[in-house]
Amino acid sequence: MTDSTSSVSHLDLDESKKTFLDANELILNMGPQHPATHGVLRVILRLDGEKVLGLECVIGYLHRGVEKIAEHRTYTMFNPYVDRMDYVAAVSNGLGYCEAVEKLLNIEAPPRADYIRVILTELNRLASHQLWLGTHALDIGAMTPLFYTFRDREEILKIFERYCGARLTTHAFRIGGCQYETYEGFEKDVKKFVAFVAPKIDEYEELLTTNRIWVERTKNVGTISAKDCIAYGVTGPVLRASGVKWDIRKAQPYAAYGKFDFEVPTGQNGDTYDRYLVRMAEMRQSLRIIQQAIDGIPEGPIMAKVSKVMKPPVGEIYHSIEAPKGELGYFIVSDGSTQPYRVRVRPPSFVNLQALDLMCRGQLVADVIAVIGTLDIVLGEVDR
Amino acid sequence: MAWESALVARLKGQFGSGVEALTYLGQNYMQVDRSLIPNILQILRDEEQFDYCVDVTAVHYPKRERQFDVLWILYSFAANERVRVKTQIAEGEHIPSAVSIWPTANWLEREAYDMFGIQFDGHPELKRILLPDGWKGHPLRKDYGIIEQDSEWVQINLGIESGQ
Amino acid sequence: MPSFITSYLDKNIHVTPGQYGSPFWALVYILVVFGGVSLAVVCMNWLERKILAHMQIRLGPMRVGPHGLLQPIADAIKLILKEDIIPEGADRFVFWIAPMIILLAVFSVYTVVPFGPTHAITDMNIGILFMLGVSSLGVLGIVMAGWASNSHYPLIGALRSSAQMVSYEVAMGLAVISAVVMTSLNAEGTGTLSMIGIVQAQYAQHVWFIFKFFPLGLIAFFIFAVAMVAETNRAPFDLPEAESELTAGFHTEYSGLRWSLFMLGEYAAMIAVSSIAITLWLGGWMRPFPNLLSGPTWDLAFSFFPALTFFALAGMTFYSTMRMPRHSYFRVQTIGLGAFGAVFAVIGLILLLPGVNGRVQDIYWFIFKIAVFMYLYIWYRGTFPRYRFDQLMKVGWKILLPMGIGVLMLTGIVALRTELWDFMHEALRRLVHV
Amino acid sequence: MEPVATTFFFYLLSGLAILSGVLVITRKNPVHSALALILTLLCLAGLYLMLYAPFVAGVQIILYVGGIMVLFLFVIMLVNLERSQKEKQFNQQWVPGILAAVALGALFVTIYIKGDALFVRPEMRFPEAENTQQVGQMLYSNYMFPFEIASLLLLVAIIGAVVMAKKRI
Repeated sequence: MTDSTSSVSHLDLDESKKTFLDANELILNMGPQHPATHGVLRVILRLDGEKVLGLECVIGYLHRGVEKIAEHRTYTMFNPYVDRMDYVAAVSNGLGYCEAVEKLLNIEAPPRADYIRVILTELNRLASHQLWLGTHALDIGAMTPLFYTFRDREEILKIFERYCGARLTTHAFRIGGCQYETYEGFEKDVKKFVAFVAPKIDEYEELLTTNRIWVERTKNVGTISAKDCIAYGVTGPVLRASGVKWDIRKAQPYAAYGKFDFEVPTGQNGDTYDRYLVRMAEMRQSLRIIQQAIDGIPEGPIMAKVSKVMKPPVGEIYHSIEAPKGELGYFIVSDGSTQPYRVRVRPPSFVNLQALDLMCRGQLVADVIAVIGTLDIVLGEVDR
Repeated sequence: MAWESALVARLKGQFGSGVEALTYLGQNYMQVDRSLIPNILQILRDEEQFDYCVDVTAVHYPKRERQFDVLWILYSFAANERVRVKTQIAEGEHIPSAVSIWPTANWLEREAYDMFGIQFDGHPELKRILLPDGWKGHPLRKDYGIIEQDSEWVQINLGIESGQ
Repeated sequence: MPSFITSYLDKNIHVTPGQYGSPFWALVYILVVFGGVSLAVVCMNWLERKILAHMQIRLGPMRVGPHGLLQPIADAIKLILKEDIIPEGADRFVFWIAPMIILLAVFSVYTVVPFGPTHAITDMNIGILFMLGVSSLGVLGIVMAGWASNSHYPLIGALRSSAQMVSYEVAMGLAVISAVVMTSLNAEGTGTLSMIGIVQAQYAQHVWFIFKFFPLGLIAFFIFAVAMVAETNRAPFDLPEAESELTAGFHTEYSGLRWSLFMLGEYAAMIAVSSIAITLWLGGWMRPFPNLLSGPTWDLAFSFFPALTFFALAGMTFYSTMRMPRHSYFRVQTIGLGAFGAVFAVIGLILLLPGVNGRVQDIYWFIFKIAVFMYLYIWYRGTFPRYRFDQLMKVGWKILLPMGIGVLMLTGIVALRTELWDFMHEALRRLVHV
Repeated sequence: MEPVATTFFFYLLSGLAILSGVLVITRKNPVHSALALILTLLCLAGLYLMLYAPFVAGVQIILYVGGIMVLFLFVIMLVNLERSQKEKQFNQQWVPGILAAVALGALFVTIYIKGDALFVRPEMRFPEAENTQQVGQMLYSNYMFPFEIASLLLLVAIIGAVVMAKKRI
């Protein structure tokens, strides 16, 4: 706590101005080791009693230089690295990267591969939202939902494990399609899972949606208007909860998303409660997409024709997908060699986290916790 | 390949030859002159409704005379359209900050400064974001080796010989 | 035997050792009560983890002993052996004494808790006042711990805690007073603050105060039940030690044995406030339905309850023993679990003995009611999210306090004019019938 | 019921009260002073109990120790302690201080010597059982008016505190 003054310059902290009885301002250092910062986020809060006057995020504790590594790996070799950014939604990361490189190579994955990609990505979105719900509820003090969501997330991880052998950092897709054909019983497993998890989502809602304390803790907390969301580049469920009906799956469909019928849930108030409702609704929409995809999955090859040594022509491409946290973009520059010249990842968590200060001003310390939870950040992605 | 649209025509009318509009693999981008930078961004946001700044980043070309490409990836909700604005600056050259246009540029510019050492004028607080304060060097430059580190910083702050 | 031992027993008078003035027996009672409370805390530790675990679809401790039964002992050993860290810059003396003060305050409360008409260490003329006063001393310990740690999280935790406890004490006190007012409706016409006197007043009036002047008693009990959760810093009012916000609140910097003293204090306080609620509203040591199901037959039937409880526990344990995996690796555990069941069965048999049976009735029902409260505490923890500080204050000052004042005033009016109450009930009944 | 070891407890409690009273004024750290003051108040509560005034003892604990002193500590903890420790502890008015001490000592000595003659020795009795009831009856009959005045005063104090504490009404 003592070293916090070094980086709080803009919080106009001036010790000499303090008088003997001036007990109003308190600098509180939260993290990087703190149970509610979801990893190694450090937040320096300037408090008036318990009211937040301002805060500053200190990030980078988990910085691994992913973008630098990309420049020294071939296109194929870099693929597993992207899983390590947003490790709770590794499949989405892989999808974004593979599609970006495919665009750069000007090839397209076969339809069956697209369907498998959609199923796995939506399952992953569900898993990510479940993890978010559990930890968010735990932050607000409701302990039980965590275990309920983890029980159900386990079923998703089991499907991943059977499909590609890994549970968390799946490396499920390859450039040009999928490495693996679905295993025997995949369809049955997924259908069983959809039937299994739909009532479980009602169960989570039963625990929280009408719980008075939950409503009081989340309503009008961390409110952000649609205008501010756009100005701060906030995307994903946070943007939608503010009332902007924008989802890249609908706006600029990728993979097979254009073929499915689903809705984009939105909120009105842009507060923590609306974000909670939007994510719950998104979980149901994901189930709808999975159901449609598993029903209509076509037969055919799962890999496009891709040469072993990939040398995309000189040029650059930006491709983004709707990750569970928001817009996940890849900007790739090719110089015609086997290695990307530059890979830039546009991380949704990083950009969303920037709005924390805005959302927390004037709120209480306890709300900071709620807001960090509701932003659904993953530090692996913030720091890369 | 050249990119032609009403938007490009309007911008060309305003800025003349400083704007070069291109398209590659169906994605549009503009190569603009460094001197146009704050104005063209302001106009893109105010008049063309590119109200969402997706990303601000840079690319390093050490062999070029003007070493850095600085990019703004923009999106317009109204038109459902993306556009990339690119400009070239030389080593040590400053560039106006876009924070007053899009607040989101704050951290993104800080990251570009952190990784490439690009100076953004008018940024409220241009300091390192991912790397610790006091670190020397900008790792995403091409002349910064992949196993390179600021061993002086590591020795002083972590008390170990090397981070590797 | 020396006379200071026998004199209290011989006379067979119905007073507590404290009132009788027998230091020896008072000391025995103190040891038994304090030892019993500590043991209850240990059991509570295991039960809370198990019950919470089963609510949350997990198993809880399973490794140490059969079904984790020895887990509290393992925890205790670990905590005792752990390094006791006093942080640099902490106020050593205050840091050292803070947990003691909490323990002192909490355990002092037990001197007047009536487990039965004579089963209390002592009975005081100001019993309930003493309990409230002494339990409010616990705040001091928390404030001292938070300040002495010389760190921001404990300080904020301590501030929250003291503000919270001071606020809820007000509502709590009002609810208590309304129960005390009810005691004045005896034939003698004088109220009492004595804990035993309050239970005896309920006996004399043939009603538990929770049902007295329905719904006034119930509301007062509800106010107390909410305030007591806040007083003991338990979920959903566990802000002072809110893990996700303040890591562990006022005891963030504590470790090892001293930390365990805080835990001991917290659980002992839970039992203490539950026993206040039981004494004031739930008829203390009296069995359920004393006047609805009266008569010697019912008395006899209810007298089997203590033994039956232990037989049920023994049955559950034996059932689990049979379900243990049949593998040589589990042999010791299976035998241990069986032995545990046997101990329960033996206790049940002892409780059936005629001499014992009559004497443990009061204690049994009192502890039974405490157990219900403890289960509620665990249930709250499994269900509720945590209140925010301003909301907590809002509940305390803007809901519970006005309710408490209203209930107190109404109780006072009704207590003075009981016929008013009858009239109102009659009017209400007619209204319903029309 | 007979009291146990009255003399011993009297001297124990008074000794502790005096000792902690001295600590209150000599400790440099205000938190320590406050804690010592709490100990003094607790000892006084014990003395009240020995005087068969359990109600006063209980109220002493609830109000002074549990309420007022906690708020005291609350405020002291928030104040910048390091600075207050550097300030001068005593105002060095030795002459008035010694005079006051001598006068007080003379008063005590006089009372000790002439005590029996000065006061009418009250009838000794153990009013323990009905003490609390008596306090209540007195408050609501003979001392009704002062009691209400006191409550009004407290109300004024509450409003004053709210007005002073609230920056923006």
